[in-house]
Amino acid sequence: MGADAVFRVEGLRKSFGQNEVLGGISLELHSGEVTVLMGANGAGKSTLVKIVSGVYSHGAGSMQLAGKAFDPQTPAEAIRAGVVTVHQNINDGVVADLDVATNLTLDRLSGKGASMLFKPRNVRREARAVADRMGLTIDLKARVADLALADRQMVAIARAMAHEPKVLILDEPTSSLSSAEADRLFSLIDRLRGHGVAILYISHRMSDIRRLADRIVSMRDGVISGAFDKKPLDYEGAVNAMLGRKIHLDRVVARSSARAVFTAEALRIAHGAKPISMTLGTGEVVAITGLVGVGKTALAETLFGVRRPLAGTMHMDGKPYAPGSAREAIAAGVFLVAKDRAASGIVGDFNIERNISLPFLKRMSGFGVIKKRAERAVARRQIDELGIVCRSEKDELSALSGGNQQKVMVARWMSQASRLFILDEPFQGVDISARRDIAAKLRASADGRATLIFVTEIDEALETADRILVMSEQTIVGEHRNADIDLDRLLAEVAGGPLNSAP
Amino acid sequence: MMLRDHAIRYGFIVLLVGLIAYFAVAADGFVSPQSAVFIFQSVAITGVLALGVTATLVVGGFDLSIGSVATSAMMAASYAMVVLEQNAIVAVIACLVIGVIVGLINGWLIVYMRVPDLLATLGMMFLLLGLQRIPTEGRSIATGMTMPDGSVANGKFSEAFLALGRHRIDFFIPNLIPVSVVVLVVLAVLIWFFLEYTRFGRMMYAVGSNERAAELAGAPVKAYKIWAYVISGVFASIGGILLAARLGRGDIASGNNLLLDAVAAALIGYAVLGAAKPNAFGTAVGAVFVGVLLQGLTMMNAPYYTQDFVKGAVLVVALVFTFALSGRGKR
Amino acid sequence: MMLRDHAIRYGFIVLLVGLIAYFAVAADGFVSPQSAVFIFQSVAITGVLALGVTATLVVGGFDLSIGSVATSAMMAASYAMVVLEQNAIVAVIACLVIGVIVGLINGWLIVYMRVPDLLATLGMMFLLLGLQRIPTEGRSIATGMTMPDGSVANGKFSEAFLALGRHRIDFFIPNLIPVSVVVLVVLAVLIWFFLEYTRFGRMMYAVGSNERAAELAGAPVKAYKIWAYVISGVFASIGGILLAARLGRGDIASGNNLLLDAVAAALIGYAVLGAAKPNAFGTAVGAVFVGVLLQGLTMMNAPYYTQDFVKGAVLVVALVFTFALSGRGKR
Amino acid sequence: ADRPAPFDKPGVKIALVRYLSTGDFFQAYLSGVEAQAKALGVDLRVLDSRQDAALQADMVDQAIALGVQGIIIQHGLTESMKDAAQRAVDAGIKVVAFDVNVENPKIPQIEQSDKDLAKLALEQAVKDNGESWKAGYVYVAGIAPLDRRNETWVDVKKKFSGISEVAMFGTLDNPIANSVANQARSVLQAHPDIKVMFAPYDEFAKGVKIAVDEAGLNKGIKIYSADISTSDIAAMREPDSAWAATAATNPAVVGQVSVRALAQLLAGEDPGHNVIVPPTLITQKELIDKDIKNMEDLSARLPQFAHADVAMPAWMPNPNAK
Ligand SMILES: Nc1ncnc2c1ncn2[C@@H]1O[C@H](COP(=O)(O)OP(=O)(O)OP(=O)(O)O)[C@@H](O)[C@H]1O
Ligand SMILES: Nc1ncnc2c1ncn2[C@@H]1O[C@H](COP(=O)(O)OP(=O)(O)OP(=O)(O)O)[C@@H](O)[C@H]1O
Ligand SMILES: [Mg+2]
Ligand SMILES: [Mg+2]
Repeated sequence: MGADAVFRVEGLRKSFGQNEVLGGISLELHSGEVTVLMGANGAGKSTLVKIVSGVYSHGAGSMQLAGKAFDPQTPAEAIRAGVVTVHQNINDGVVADLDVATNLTLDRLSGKGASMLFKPRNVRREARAVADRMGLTIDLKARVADLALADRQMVAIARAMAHEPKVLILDEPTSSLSSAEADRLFSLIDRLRGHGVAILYISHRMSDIRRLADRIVSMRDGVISGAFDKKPLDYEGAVNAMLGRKIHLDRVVARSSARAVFTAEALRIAHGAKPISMTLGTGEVVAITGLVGVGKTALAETLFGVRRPLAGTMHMDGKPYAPGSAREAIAAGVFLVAKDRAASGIVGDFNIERNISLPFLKRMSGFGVIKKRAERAVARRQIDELGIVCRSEKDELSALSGGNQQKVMVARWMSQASRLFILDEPFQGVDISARRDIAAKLRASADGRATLIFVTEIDEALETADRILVMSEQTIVGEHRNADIDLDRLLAEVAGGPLNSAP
Repeated sequence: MMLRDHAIRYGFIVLLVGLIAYFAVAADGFVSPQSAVFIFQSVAITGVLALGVTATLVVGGFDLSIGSVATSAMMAASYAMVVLEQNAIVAVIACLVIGVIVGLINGWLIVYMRVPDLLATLGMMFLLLGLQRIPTEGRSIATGMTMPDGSVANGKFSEAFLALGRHRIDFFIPNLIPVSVVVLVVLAVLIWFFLEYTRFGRMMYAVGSNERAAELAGAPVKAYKIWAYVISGVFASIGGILLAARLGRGDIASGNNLLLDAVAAALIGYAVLGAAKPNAFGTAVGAVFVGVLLQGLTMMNAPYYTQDFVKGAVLVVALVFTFALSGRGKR
Repeated sequence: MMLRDHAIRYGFIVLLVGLIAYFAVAADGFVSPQSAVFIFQSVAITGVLALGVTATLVVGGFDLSIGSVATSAMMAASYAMVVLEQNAIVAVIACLVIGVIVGLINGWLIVYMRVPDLLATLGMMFLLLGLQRIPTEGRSIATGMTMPDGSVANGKFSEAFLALGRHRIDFFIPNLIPVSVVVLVVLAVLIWFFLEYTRFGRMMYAVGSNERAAELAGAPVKAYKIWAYVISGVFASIGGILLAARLGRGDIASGNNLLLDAVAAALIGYAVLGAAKPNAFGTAVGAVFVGVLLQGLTMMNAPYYTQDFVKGAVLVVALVFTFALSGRGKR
Repeated sequence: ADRPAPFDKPGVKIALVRYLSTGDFFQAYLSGVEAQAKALGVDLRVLDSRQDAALQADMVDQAIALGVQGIIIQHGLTESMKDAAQRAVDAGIKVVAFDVNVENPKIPQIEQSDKDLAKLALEQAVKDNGESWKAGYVYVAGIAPLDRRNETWVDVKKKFSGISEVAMFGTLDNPIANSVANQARSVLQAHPDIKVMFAPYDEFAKGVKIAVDEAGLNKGIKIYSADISTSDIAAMREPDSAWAATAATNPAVVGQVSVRALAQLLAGEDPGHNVIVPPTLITQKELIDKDIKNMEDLSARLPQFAHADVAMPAWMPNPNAK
């Protein structure tokens, strides 16, 4: 552990308009060390990262890199100086219309000293080298737009890693990765740490933090609220410092449901996949877990009507249910909080209030005219309920932190009663306490509807659900009541084992 | 900070007021009810077109065909009355039908055939430009004209139709407000109300900002987009009706200038009240702004080319002002 | 699937070849080296403009000012030679400087002032339309013209300058290929190579697809965008030089259709080889396509308005074909 | 019929190379060309550059390549057409030019004398209104025929010091009449004392008339213009119309004369270097008195308008003859 700080931030401040987001941050990064930065949603982590990486300008304060003043005006300057960042928003990391090879070498193409000519073969060779280091097996000629979210994230990470940076900053890199992919990332981080890179790692996942952290710095409301580097690291202390209070853990008391709301019979969502049958009852929260790419989103979208099943039938309250569009699903009382909020959820030009009311305008208007007062009341109630950090319901979504944007998405669909409430990765980028809050809200309001959440993290399922279904290879392979679970069996099912061993 | 916000919100309006004040002093006769009415009248046609194109801008599209839809409607109205000897109602309906059909085709091309908007509407523009001239083989349509087959067309523009362009309504002063201005104002209020206060308008904005999100929120995105082009087509055809009623004949014209002026008005609208997005109120103000500018300059005997120049310069300055200050999209 | 892929990739080319074959049979004298050269020559100027606007389309922008940049360059070249009595080199440099300056201003407005591209370039268009007429108060520029102050301009278009528009190079057949066609071909190859095979070109595509990602990956996004507008401005001014050289005077009425025709060519380019994005090769093919169509129709004695109609119809059909089949942007 | 060679046999091929085509004047011109060509039994090719001067020059070369015997150049720019016309002459092709000076002694110039047009209209204006009035003038510089008509206006202003031009305006923005109407309204607002509007192009005049009507000034203002069409006649005949007179040549006649002059050249005759089609003054009174409602009536009741005895040798078929 070198005590020499490669990178130092002193008294950094930043305001958006009247709103001070960073109130004098001081922070050191040491080479060969992973510093984990923890903070609740909206604490200012990403803002700090954006200042360091040259995206935002800052107010008071200074930065130093290897003893020299460092004040990048553009991302290019920061990268050239050796400060490389993977930002929180995945879509800011890749160019969807270009192929994987170009994306992997994007920074080289724009860097100084690169060959003027663009030779597809050379680029592909370079890209191959970059991909191999990360163990990526994506087709280099594929268009990034055609890739799954996780693969896009891996492309962005691989490119950053290939830089041999002095300082590497990762802002919630695992929020859409599977555990296998995350493991690959971790071993790479280990390697870079071994090479003396200073790493700043931001995450809300305790498992990541436990695996990687050499130091933890906690942030709250734009100031540093604690630093922990004594081994063993005081994880609980760090969490308390970031939240400013202790969080109490309520064990989930698994309920069971008497009355079925939704049933699926012999549903097939992919060619060659085994059919899915399930029943969801009122008042229960069911989690479906499984690795990335096993078909969770496909199933969610099938239930929500944006995808057609290949075979099988569904029923809502005993009546046949075969939605042809999201519109029909919503009309039937089926709501979906979609994955990838930037692409599928948020209306960027709308403020919080309008984002929340979007699907329910019909109910909030008379003769087609929107009742603005009702709209505002609903938004205010939801902001309150979910503890969305914002100035008012008129804030634009782009001015919210990632986690708060996610809360707005959940708030939208919780603002009206549903029969079947589906949430696809609802905890993406949400901090621990907010996650607990959302889970608690889901459970508390679960009466009168069936709730179905799709999560890759098993922890999230355990914290939220009454019942856990395991998915593998586009079908459901296991079912557990969330009370004295056989975790080994569950993990084996997730890994795809039982499908082969048990008939 | 407050000051800047005010500058963004009201800068353009202040500019407009300043302009009016300047012309009031510099140009004789600029300030009078007649003059004000006339400014509205001079922008009635482009204004109506601009309001229509605003609807397509709202859903994130664009409609290059409005100019030729307007001239096609003008030709159709003239043809209906002069050659087919129909009455005003038939002529008006024919125009509106053309607007609807063109809008549906544009929408269909863009939504179902996935042709990019600029492309689809550019193709439509050329198509209509040719089509509107085929029935008369490139002749303007007027009573007594000789048709390609040598016969003489004896129909006439009906008085009722001409009244759309010429009749004036009493308003404090007798014979003050022309019907076309009433049409403009009514359509502006309608589309403004529609976009700002109804759920359909709101959804259209959502579609324009994030189509997929709107779809997953249950919006029939395709239908909204097609609607937007139908609105644009119908408004353009209403513009064509007003044009025909004002000119009293079917004039061979490309309509390119109508297109550009309408687009200018709609785009200036972005700057009004710091909206930085398409909006009906802004579009209406933008149209009036251009009208004031041209009226004032003409009254001061400025030749046409300086008018283009001033129009461009004011447009650029006003917009730099709005967009640079508002700082949308950056830090 | 294979068949469909081929249809998308080669459909447009097949259409072009089919068109040529049809005209070869239907129109006398369509197939000859002269006729081919003529087609290229007829699209040389719009083609050059279209290649320029392709660069702005690549970075996700648009340039409505190209037509007026071209006519401004034409007026500037004429003014330099006829009024200021300068030589060809000065005239050419003056044009290029105008192109660069306009491109820089457009880029600056869009990048630093954050004015939306359509708006900024529309403003610039009006501005230039006025500006280019101010020095001569709207008169066309020709040797012996009377200036506003009553003096007579006695300069002449230099022979060297006129040669740019009129000289023909021997190529198997003597006096076959006009310089303007050579300019078109050279510029097409240059910009094609630049966009496809240099890292700058690739980065421009990246900027156009996802500006933010490109910026975060360290690309000087602002510089690339400004570059694109400069390229567009310079190409437009080269178009203006060719126009001046062919006309031999600064004619205020010429160049009205340059913008729309150039945009049409660039947009048709989307459909070539199933690219579904702006690309230089497609733009060049698009320009030639329009040239073939108009030449063929002219040779078949089709009146001017049917040419617009056919141009629009073919454009729409070709694009429906490409976009509907390719299913880009659809899940 | 006894026509000289080459018209004794069918198969003569001529081309019309156009610069301008959109609008009634050009449509009527074309119909005149077609009618005379048909009467002569020649094969006519129409090449239309749609206001692209560079393309028009190329089209001359194209016509040469097509092997035509004669070419009519209709409008265009001197600078771009001069060389092309010379190339055609060099290729042994007979050429006439309408309304564009190609500076070539071998090429007869067909003209509708713009100066005379303006003169006729302005003389009538002086006759109606005396030698002293305030005028509004519609003009866009840089358009050749308008520039020529402008020269006459400048002369007239010099000659009659009582005529003062208080406003000059004009635009070619499409639709022209609509845009000019907007301008004219502003001008009338600023200068309500205008007595005469000189709008030497009928599109301008139509715009001015709309504005005058909208301002309710139609009894106090008189409009003088050039050119005529069926809709112009209707506008002039309206009750209390401000449009007092226009001077015009019949575009169809000009088209016929163009073909006839070319035919003369082909037959080895000399139509003369300047073939001028004389304009006719058409007043509102005349239209009403003679009950002229459209262009046919005009031709029928004003014979000098229907047919010009220009380039009319004995053997030449008259397309107007029934
Ligand atoms: N562009 C902006 N304009 C105004 N306010 C902003 C802007 N970006 C961020 N903020 C505000 O700054 C605060 C910090 O946001 P930041 O994105 O840094 O949070 P974070 O710690 O990264 O949270 P998360 O864990 O949810 O990603 C938030 O309150 C947010 O509303
Ligand atoms: N548009 C598409 N084209 C091709 N394959 C796709 C497409 N969408 C999904 N897939 C594939 O279908 C499978 C199921 O994808 P899905 O997104 O449903 O997985 P998931 O379990 O929800 O994963 P995640 O955890 O990333 O949400 C994956 O193998 C994915 O790669
Ligand atoms: Mg963040
Ligand atoms: Mg999923």
